[in-house]
Amino acid sequence: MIFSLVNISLIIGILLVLAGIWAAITQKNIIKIIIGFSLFDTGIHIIMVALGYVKNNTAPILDSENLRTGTADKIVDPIPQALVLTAIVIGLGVTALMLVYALKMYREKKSLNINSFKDLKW
Amino acid sequence: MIQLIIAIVLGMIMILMAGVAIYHKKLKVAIIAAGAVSLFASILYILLAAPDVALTEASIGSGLSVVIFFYVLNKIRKYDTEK
Amino acid sequence: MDSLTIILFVAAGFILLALLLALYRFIKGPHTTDRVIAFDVMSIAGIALIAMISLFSSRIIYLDVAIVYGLLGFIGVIIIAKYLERSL
Amino acid sequence: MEALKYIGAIISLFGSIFLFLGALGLIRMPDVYNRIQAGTKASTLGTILTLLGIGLIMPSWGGKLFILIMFVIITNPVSSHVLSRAAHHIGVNMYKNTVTDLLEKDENNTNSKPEKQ
Repeated sequence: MIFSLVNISLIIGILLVLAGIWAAITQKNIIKIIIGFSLFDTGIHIIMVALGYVKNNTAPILDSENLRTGTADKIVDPIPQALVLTAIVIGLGVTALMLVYALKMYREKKSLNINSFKDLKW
Repeated sequence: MIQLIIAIVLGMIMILMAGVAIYHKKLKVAIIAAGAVSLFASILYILLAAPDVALTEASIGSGLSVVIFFYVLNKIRKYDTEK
Repeated sequence: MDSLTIILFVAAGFILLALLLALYRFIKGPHTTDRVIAFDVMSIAGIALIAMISLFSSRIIYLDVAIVYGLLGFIGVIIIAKYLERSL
Repeated sequence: MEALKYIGAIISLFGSIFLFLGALGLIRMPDVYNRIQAGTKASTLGTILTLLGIGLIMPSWGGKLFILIMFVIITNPVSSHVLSRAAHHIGVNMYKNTVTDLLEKDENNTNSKPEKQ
């Protein structure tokens, strides 16, 4: 079956990664480049979660309803979810650091165009 | 069955929003579109049976990230193409 | 597939159509305020869609995501309005 | 017991139709303020009806759904109010058949009146 949930999620994730790389290498504005990196992050996270999905199984969280119906062992893989949970928080830190650099560069030259930063040291 | 239809519609919306976020001229519209991509990725995580990742993505990708972007955009307001 | 499931599927289809119409207004809208309204409507429809998915898979734990979703969409709209009003 | 589930499904269907009509008004209305009106009022009613129908189908989920409904009732009018105030403040043009503008009159009165001390 080509149209399963995992395949659709993988296609969405790969298209988002390509859109992020395209934004990072073709846009001139620094804020647009940072938005491109953010899209790249989201695509990578979707791919990693989709690789751990098992068909017809539920979330790996135990509650009373789950124990009563006896479906506590039909769960998806929890390891990629834990990895992505860490990666989202670190992605926020990286985005904030890039934004602070963009602010310092704007205060130096009063411009956000990437072509106006040509010298290696200023 | 309905999960597949929801996933396909969410994927179309996310790809179009990414296009808006890359190619729109006003920076504030681009930032709102990038927040909307995270908002729909959160629904896709619920379909993929990962509610904890969906919680984190909805709170950080769509809440805190938009706040940080607008805080920086407030300091470089002269550069944003107004009106 | 009984008639109860079919009614719920039609309801989810209407919510998806609402999302697509709001997307049209987001892409076309002439002013920034139009786009913010479209974002608001999309986040409200997202709450209803998450509740529908939670009903289809019959796990109560997914409803927590809807609560956080509503809170963060609200804060996002407030921040954008404060930025447009130049009082952030 | 079975009839309650069908009533809940019908209420949920009505709620999603209200959401769809709200998004349709977002396209059909002529200016920003009318779009705020259509998009926020109808979608609030639609979300409340949808959550109420789900609560009738699954009665043991009532607590969380009640919290969610109260949350939507509180936050959604606040966001639409703040948004329309910001749109009026940055000077978005109104539709040409608009009759009255009370906020404009109010702000002019408070600005022209001299301060007390």
